[in-house]
Amino acid sequence: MKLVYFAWVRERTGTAEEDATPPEGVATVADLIAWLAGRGPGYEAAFAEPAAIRVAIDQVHVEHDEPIAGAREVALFPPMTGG
Amino acid sequence: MKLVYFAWVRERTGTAEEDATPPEGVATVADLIAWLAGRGPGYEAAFAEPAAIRVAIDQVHVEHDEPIAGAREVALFPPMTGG
Amino acid sequence: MTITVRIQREDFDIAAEVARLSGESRDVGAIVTFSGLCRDEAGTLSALELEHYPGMAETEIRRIAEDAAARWPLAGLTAIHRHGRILPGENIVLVVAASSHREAAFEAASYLMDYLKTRAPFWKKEVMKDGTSGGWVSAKDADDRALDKWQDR
Amino acid sequence: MTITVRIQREDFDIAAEVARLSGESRDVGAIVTFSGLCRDEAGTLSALELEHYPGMAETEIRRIAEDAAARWPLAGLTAIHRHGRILPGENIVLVVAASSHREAAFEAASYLMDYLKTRAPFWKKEVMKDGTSGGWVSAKDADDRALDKWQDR
Repeated sequence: MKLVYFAWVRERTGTAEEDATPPEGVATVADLIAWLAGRGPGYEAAFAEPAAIRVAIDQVHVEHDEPIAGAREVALFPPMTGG
Repeated sequence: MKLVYFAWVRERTGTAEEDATPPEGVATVADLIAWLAGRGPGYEAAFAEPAAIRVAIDQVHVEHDEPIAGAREVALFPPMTGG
Repeated sequence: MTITVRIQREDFDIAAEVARLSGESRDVGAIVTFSGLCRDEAGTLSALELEHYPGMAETEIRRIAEDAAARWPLAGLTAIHRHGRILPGENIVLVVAASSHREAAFEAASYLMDYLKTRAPFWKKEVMKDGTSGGWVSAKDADDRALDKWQDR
Repeated sequence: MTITVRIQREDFDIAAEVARLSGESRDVGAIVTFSGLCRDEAGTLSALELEHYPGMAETEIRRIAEDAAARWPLAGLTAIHRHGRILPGENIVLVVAASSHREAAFEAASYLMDYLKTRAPFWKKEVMKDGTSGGWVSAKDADDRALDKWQDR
């Protein structure tokens, strides 16, 4: 799946987008965030506070208990501040 | 005092403004409306329903129990429909 | 805080009025405008004739605007009301409220319109397409009720 | 009923957007606009950098606009959100709602802004006058609370 990051999540991971294949057992958004947090210091900083992360699957907002099976694009970002 | 009329009150009385000296005993706005209603057919038509008449004394909205003593200009008109 | 009230025959320029208020202060984060237009009443209306009480119209709208300015933190508040003959699709009234915060701008503009509808001395007469007078527009109970929501706040 | 959503770098033209909606129907009696502007934060802010999620930004705002159109009788609803570098005093966002009735226009514009603030994928970063980054703007609890007023209605 494609992972995309915005705002300080993007700055901390050091990348705007990447392809990733999470291991088996990573079933939900919460699992994905926990797995990403273990991928290195930048990721650890980005995902240290999972509750601060908002997620969209294929450009639709989802909660952290949402399954990620079948997702083409998962976006991870801070709470939005537009308008 | 000067009396000014707007909208259908003006059309029914047939005049936009006039000077008038109400007799003694015409103390409030309600008294004034009752007195005006007796001044002829056009006035009777204009003031037949006192509850439909809104009043301003010297360009400030007042209720029908307001005294008219000291008023320079009394305006009588239907409910407003601006905006 | 600048209050501007104008009663005029001519049309107004929304963009110019918004630009004037946005220039009032660099702390303006929200500008709400309300434009009231003449509807064509399903194609039957030829025009509205708007009568007003000169002098009192401006004084009363300014008083309502001052009430709004006392209730909400505003950087500027503008109200322009036209009179005379107005055709379907044309503007009748403009309100512009500028504030640091969007809720204040929305509420002040809505408050000003609700009070203006029921307290500003203007009267609308309809001229129909068939040449007859449609008569004076009646005041709406809904407009009186719209004031209730501001009473308990 | 026409919904227009645009995500763009360029500024927008309020008067042109209002004119477009007023031309939608001769039954339009009320047009409300909301403009969100960049404040200068007491003179300390040099600019905002607005990042967005291309594709989703437009899709999400359109979804919110469709919700608004289902709740209120509207003739047209427009939302334009800028991205990129925005200076103090410049426009960030425009919402325009047109309806037969003023309450629908006010409420739809306010609803669209409340949801846009918390659901549209945009993020603001501050650039300060002293050359430093002021960091990413934090989401406000007040913006989350603003949604509550639409829940029970």
